[in-house]
Amino acid sequence: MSSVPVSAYLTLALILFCIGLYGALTKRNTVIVLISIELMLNAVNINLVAFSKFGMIPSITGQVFALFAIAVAAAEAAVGLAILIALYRNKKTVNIDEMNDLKS
Amino acid sequence: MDVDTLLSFEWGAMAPEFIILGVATILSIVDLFAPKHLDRKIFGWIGFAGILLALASLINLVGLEPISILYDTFRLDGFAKAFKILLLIGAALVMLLALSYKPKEGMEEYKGEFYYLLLAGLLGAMMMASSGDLITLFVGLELLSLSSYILAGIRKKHLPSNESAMKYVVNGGIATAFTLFGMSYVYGLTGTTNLIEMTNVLPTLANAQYIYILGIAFFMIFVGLSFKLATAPFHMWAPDVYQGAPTPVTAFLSVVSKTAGFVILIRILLTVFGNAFAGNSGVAKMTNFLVGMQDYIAVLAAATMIIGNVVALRQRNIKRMFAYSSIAHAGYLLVAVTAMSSFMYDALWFYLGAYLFMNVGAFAVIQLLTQHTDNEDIGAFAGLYKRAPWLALAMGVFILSLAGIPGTAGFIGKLNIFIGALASDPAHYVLASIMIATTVISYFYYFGILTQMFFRPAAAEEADGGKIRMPIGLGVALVICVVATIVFGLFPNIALDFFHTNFEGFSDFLQ
Amino acid sequence: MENAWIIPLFPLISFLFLLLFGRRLKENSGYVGMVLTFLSLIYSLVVLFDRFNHPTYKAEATWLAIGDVQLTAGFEVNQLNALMLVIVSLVSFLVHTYSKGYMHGDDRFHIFYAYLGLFTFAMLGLVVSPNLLQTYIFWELVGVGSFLLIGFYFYKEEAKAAAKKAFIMTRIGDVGLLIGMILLFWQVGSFEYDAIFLAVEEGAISAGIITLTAILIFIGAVGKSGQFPLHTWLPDAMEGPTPVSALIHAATMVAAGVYLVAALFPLFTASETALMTVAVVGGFTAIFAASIGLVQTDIKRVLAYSTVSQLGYMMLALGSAGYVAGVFHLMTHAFFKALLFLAAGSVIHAVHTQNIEEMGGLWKKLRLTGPLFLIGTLAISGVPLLSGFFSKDEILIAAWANGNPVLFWLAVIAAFFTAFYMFRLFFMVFTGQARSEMKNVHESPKVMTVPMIVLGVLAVVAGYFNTPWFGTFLGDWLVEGNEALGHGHTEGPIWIMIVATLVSLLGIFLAWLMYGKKSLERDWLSSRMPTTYNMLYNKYYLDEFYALSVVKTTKGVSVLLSYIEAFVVEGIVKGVAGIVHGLGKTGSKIQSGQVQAYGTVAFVGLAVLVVVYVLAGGYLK
Amino acid sequence: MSFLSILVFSPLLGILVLALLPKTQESLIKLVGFLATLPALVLALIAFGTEDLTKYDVVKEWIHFGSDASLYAIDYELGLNGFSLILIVLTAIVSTLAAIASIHIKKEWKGYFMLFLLLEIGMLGVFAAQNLVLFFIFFEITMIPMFFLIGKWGYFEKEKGAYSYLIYNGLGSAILLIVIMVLFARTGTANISDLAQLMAVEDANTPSPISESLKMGLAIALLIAFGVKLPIFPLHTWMLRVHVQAPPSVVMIHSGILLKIGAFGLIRFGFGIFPEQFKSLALLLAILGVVNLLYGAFLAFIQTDFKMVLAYSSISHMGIVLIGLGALNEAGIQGAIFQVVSHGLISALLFFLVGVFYERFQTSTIANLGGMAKGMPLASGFLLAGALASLGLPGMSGFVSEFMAFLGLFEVHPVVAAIGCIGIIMTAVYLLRAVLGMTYGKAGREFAGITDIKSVEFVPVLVLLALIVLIGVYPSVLSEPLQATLETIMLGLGG
Repeated sequence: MSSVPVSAYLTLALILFCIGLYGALTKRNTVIVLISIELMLNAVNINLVAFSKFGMIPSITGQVFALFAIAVAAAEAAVGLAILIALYRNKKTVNIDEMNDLKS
Repeated sequence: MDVDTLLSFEWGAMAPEFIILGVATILSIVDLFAPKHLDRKIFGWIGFAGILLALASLINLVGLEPISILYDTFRLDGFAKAFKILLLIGAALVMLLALSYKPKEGMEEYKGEFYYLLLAGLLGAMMMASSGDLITLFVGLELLSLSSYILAGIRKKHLPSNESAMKYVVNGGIATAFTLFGMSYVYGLTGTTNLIEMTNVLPTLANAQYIYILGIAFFMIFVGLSFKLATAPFHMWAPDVYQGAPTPVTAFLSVVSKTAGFVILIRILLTVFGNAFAGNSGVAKMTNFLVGMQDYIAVLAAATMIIGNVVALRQRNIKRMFAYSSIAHAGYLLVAVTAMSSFMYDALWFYLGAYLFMNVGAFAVIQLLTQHTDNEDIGAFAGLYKRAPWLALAMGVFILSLAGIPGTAGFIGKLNIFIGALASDPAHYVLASIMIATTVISYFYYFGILTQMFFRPAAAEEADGGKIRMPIGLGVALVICVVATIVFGLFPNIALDFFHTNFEGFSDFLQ
Repeated sequence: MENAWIIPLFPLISFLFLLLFGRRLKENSGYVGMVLTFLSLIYSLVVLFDRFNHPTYKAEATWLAIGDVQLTAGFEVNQLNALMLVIVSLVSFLVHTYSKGYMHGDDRFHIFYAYLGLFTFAMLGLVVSPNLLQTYIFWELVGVGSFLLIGFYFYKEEAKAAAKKAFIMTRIGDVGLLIGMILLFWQVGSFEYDAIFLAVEEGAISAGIITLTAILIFIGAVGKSGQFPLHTWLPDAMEGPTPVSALIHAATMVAAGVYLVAALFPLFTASETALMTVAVVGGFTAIFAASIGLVQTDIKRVLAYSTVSQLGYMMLALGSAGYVAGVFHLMTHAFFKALLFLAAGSVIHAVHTQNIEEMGGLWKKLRLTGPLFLIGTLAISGVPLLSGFFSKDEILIAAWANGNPVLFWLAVIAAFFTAFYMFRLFFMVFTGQARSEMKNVHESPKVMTVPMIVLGVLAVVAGYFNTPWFGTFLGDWLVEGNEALGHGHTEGPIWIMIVATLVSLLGIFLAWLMYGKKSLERDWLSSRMPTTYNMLYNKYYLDEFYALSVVKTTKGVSVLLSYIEAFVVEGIVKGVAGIVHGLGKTGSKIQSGQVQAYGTVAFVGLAVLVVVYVLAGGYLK
Repeated sequence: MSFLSILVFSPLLGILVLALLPKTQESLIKLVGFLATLPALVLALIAFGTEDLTKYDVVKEWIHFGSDASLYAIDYELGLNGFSLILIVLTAIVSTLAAIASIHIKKEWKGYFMLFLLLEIGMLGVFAAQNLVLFFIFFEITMIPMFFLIGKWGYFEKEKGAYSYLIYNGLGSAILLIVIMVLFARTGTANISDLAQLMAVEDANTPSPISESLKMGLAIALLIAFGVKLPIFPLHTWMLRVHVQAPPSVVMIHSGILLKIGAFGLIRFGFGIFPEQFKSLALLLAILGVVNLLYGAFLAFIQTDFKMVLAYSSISHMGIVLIGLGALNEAGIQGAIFQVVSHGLISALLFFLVGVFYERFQTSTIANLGGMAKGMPLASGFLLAGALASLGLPGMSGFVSEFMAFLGLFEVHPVVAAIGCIGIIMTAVYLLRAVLGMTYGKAGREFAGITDIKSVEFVPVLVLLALIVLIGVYPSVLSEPLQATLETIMLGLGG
């Protein structure tokens, strides 16, 4: 198990993060954007867990941190969706690129 | 952990947080069960009282030695106290604004949430101020963020409000992800999330690669946090959100949230990165990691100041304009951060304080003028001097202070930053010059408002509907802000001495 | 002599007093002015006689301290000053009196007298100044007095133009004087005349500097004394009331230039070149102005050009080291030229025109003015036994003695011209048949004629103070105790006197043929050489030339600069502002409202930072 | 409350009283506004009469940054020397007269006079301040009221004028602020005399001493900063707009006093703190001076609006200040100082008269005012007198300063000076053109119902004329109190 070097996990996390970022910045549908953000946060969690197991100085706090991160991410998703619904009520769309009334 | 260890902690150190938490909880529960027809305004007053109470208890704590409880996750050192005072005052003033905020539609039924979400956000900010651990920092940050997301969108029927909230959430999420990702690397390098422990581990980082990773982590965290500060490159959400959000929320974002951002920034910079070395060989081994980063921060600061002030020139919407202005001010503050001179702390603290008063004051006036008619065009100020001389004078004071004219707190704050930037070695002549130059540019739009208020005749509908009646809460806030702006402008040492005597320049920052 | 300083004060008082209360006094202001100038006349005479048997007196006090240098102000009474005092105060007094009649009925009567007071004050102050600085100060004040009086009829466009012209032309000269005296100051360390002369004697100043400063100062004199090429203002100055012309533009102020050169004579004698310049300019001006005077038809302009040419004479004299000659002629000229102007004034007063073509046959009508005018004419033409004869003679001798035949013959020709055009004037005005419309012409009142009589007497006798026959008393006295000024009287060959006499008589005869007896056609010469005639008539087109060259260039430069102002200076500013606003525009363009764009920007920012960091850190190496 | 503080802040009393008065009481407000300027005048004159000025010095703890109370302290310190005292007296006099001139103000007298008095406080403070930061604070305090006075009570393009005033001066003071801050931050003190000593000492043991090159940079920055105020070509365009757009009473103050702050700063700080550097800049100063002199003169020559003529003539006359400074000798510097005072009086006089004419004819265009001497002989006479004073007629203050400035420059750079002398001629040319154009010649209009200068309007004219002549005839009245200051300056310049 420990044969898998930490760098592998990190790379995975990085890739995941980038995918998330890409999604967040390109998808038109706001729901997908929110999901992409979740992806980014989860990439972080992989990092944390990986570090807490295979890091130079392994410690449990990493996993604790991960737990907090998950919780917060959930909350954030919830809030995000709630707001999206409110917006949908008024604007009848979930396309993020149509939310451009506010600009100079 | 068992009960007596739990009891062994000096919970008194958390008194202010507990008060806020308590009030918030109570309000939320009462809001649930209280009859619909009950005017939720009373909640606001309760919340206000709670904040004052928290402030009192905090003042009461000021004298104490630094306390650290919950296994160093919660610290009450000079730094925490000093900035919590600002946060509380800011929140109190914002609460006063919120109390007298009456937009045309889409607000009334959520008044209750409004108030305790405000408190929740404040709580998060306070946690950030005195957390000694990345986790608590992060949690505090998120608490603040989440509640401000909702606050921004609290006018459910008001499309701009929704949109601004949405934008805020999306950007905020990305920012959070950046920050967190950076933090995860830091954790990976140090194997701990506790800031104090990190300070012991980081200096031992030998491997150059690790230091590079640390650098990358630094940038991710910095960019992530620059979302909260509304500084380049993560500033662009600010104008839209500020414009769409209800005015009190805008004030909250530009004052409390920004302050919190700087608090966490300083915490992390000085505890985590301030103790690493720029390299593992030769000179780099001697030089502090942050010294290596100064140039990058300087560039960001310069960019922020220029963007903020230059783009503000073209704004007609008053709230947008103030969004850019607050971006610019964040830039000024970054100058102090860049310099990292012995003046950094008091410069930051004083300037944030001054900015708090003048900006909340300005937003108070804006709210008063714009809430009836949702007309937020700068023209709304036309002929204000004729319609309400005192209001115009008050706004004049705030504007002058924001522009950094002598006799106001804003000037002293800028002075303090300059001294820091120029006294440090190497002195940042260029940065200081950019700061002053952009200040002059800012005259254009600041004095544009003055021109509207004092030179231009009032537009027809304002002219006849001229009488502006001043709600009590707002009036109080205005008076406080005006007085503070002028007093701290003429006798800044009232504040500065208080700072130096009570917080010893944060000498206790690291133990 | 110790309190000679009050002499200038009387007119000053008159000036201030009339300025404040003149309105109430109306025409009585005349008496104020007369009385006060009379006082200074009396006192000047006292001083003069005092000076005969006392040495030069000088008193000074600190005026302004610059570091350890003390600039002083005070007064000095030497021969020249004493003499000038008398001349000035005398003529001034007479003019004051004369004007009582001449200006009668003018509603700004008191202003006129106030200005006269100011001028007299300045002129008297000028002649008692012991140092260059003070001289310069009064020099300018004199200019202002003249400026105000020329522009007295301010509502006349010509008067306005003339006043402006006078002021600016003289100022050009004054700047020369200013530079000259400042340069001298840094050489000598003082403005005091004696200090300067001392330094010159000791050879403390390099020859080059002496020449330079001397010439610069002379430029000042050129401006004031209407020497070529700065003379054009003087004829125009005739727009002023005639008494003013008599006082300022004949007797006193225009002589100030001559006075200045005389006062600084030791400086000039120290430099051959400087003296030569003076002589040449003087000589040329003499002939130049005389030639113009030949064809002018405005009585006052003729006199004006004759003044210019006479001043040229004086300069020539001084330039030829004829100190006495110059000063002497200055005195005599003061008298007869003042006389001529007052007489002319009396004529104009009677016939209300200045054009001599419209006059004629006034001899019988103006029983008093006619003879007086004749005396003046004879005097200026250098007819023997009148003052002009002696002084002009002195000048010719000096010019000859100085060994410069060209200048000498120029002077002689000028003398011929003078005689001719003066008598041309006389015959056209007084002889011939009277114009029809001049029936009710009658002599001027006593208050005007009496001064003329006085001057007439002086114009005759003034010459006898310094003659080869009855002793050169004046000359000896002037130069006594200061050999730098040359001798009181230089013996010249007798033929010069004869030539001079013949020439002037010839001129008179010719004038008589053409205008008196009319046996010779008026245009017998002018018709033969029309171009020359036109050239003379238009004063060599000098005014037009200036208008084309100097004025045009000035305007051109100004316009050019205004373009620079508009396009370069303002342009840069606009450019900067444009850049700033442009930045703002792009900034707000990027602010597209697309939330994802914002995130992208942030990400790009991050990426750039990291890349730069990595590269800068040489991590990839 | 010490003497100087009272002197500086005495107008505050007026502001408070005005704040209580009702808006509508026009005449009363005007009276109060006028009276409020008197205390400062009286006190200034008292100070002028005293021998030992050091007794007026005030030092009070005020602000200090950082934890160390001794370092980075900005004290509230006022003081006087011969030069600043003269300017304070000038300020007091001109302010009082401008207050009288304000009778021509048409609207909102209350706000006007409050700002006016605030402006006076700023000006008095600028000259009395003993440390740079304090100086800067007062300097900015003058800026804000001016912005409003121009922008609210000015003429057609008032807001444009107000803005260009604001931005140019903002830039100027920004540069000034950088200089001040560098000095303050590197040396830890802002006190002028301390700084002068620190700069003089070779190895000043300051927190972080200032390198020679930096000193030079600061000196140049200072030149630019005050060059905007003076103004020096090509930084002058703002000042034209102000002269044209602002109400005459304000321009009296502006061109009478505010422009002089530039000269004051150059002499006090430039020569005071960076003598060596300014020594090497001397020739540049002289040349700039000549450029100003000629540039202003030539442009004034083709202006059609009398205000513009005066504006350019101000530029031209400020050139003489620079010429004097460029000379670097007693004569020159004294000349410069004299010019500062003399131009203050003369331009105040001329702009007051402009106000008088504008009041009656609603125009200041030369062509429209032709032949005015017929209708308003007295006013025209005064105008002529003012013009003569301005073109440096001996016996009036203009001559003394001009003369000394050139006297000074001729010692060191005779050629430059000689070129400058063209300016003397041009001055006469454009002033006579303008003034004669307005007063002499055929009357272009009817003067029915036009009253000549009258009653209270006489006061400023006569006072100013009297002062102009006094200085012209007896210059020692200024040079006596100046000697001490001059000596210190010359000492700094090394002889």
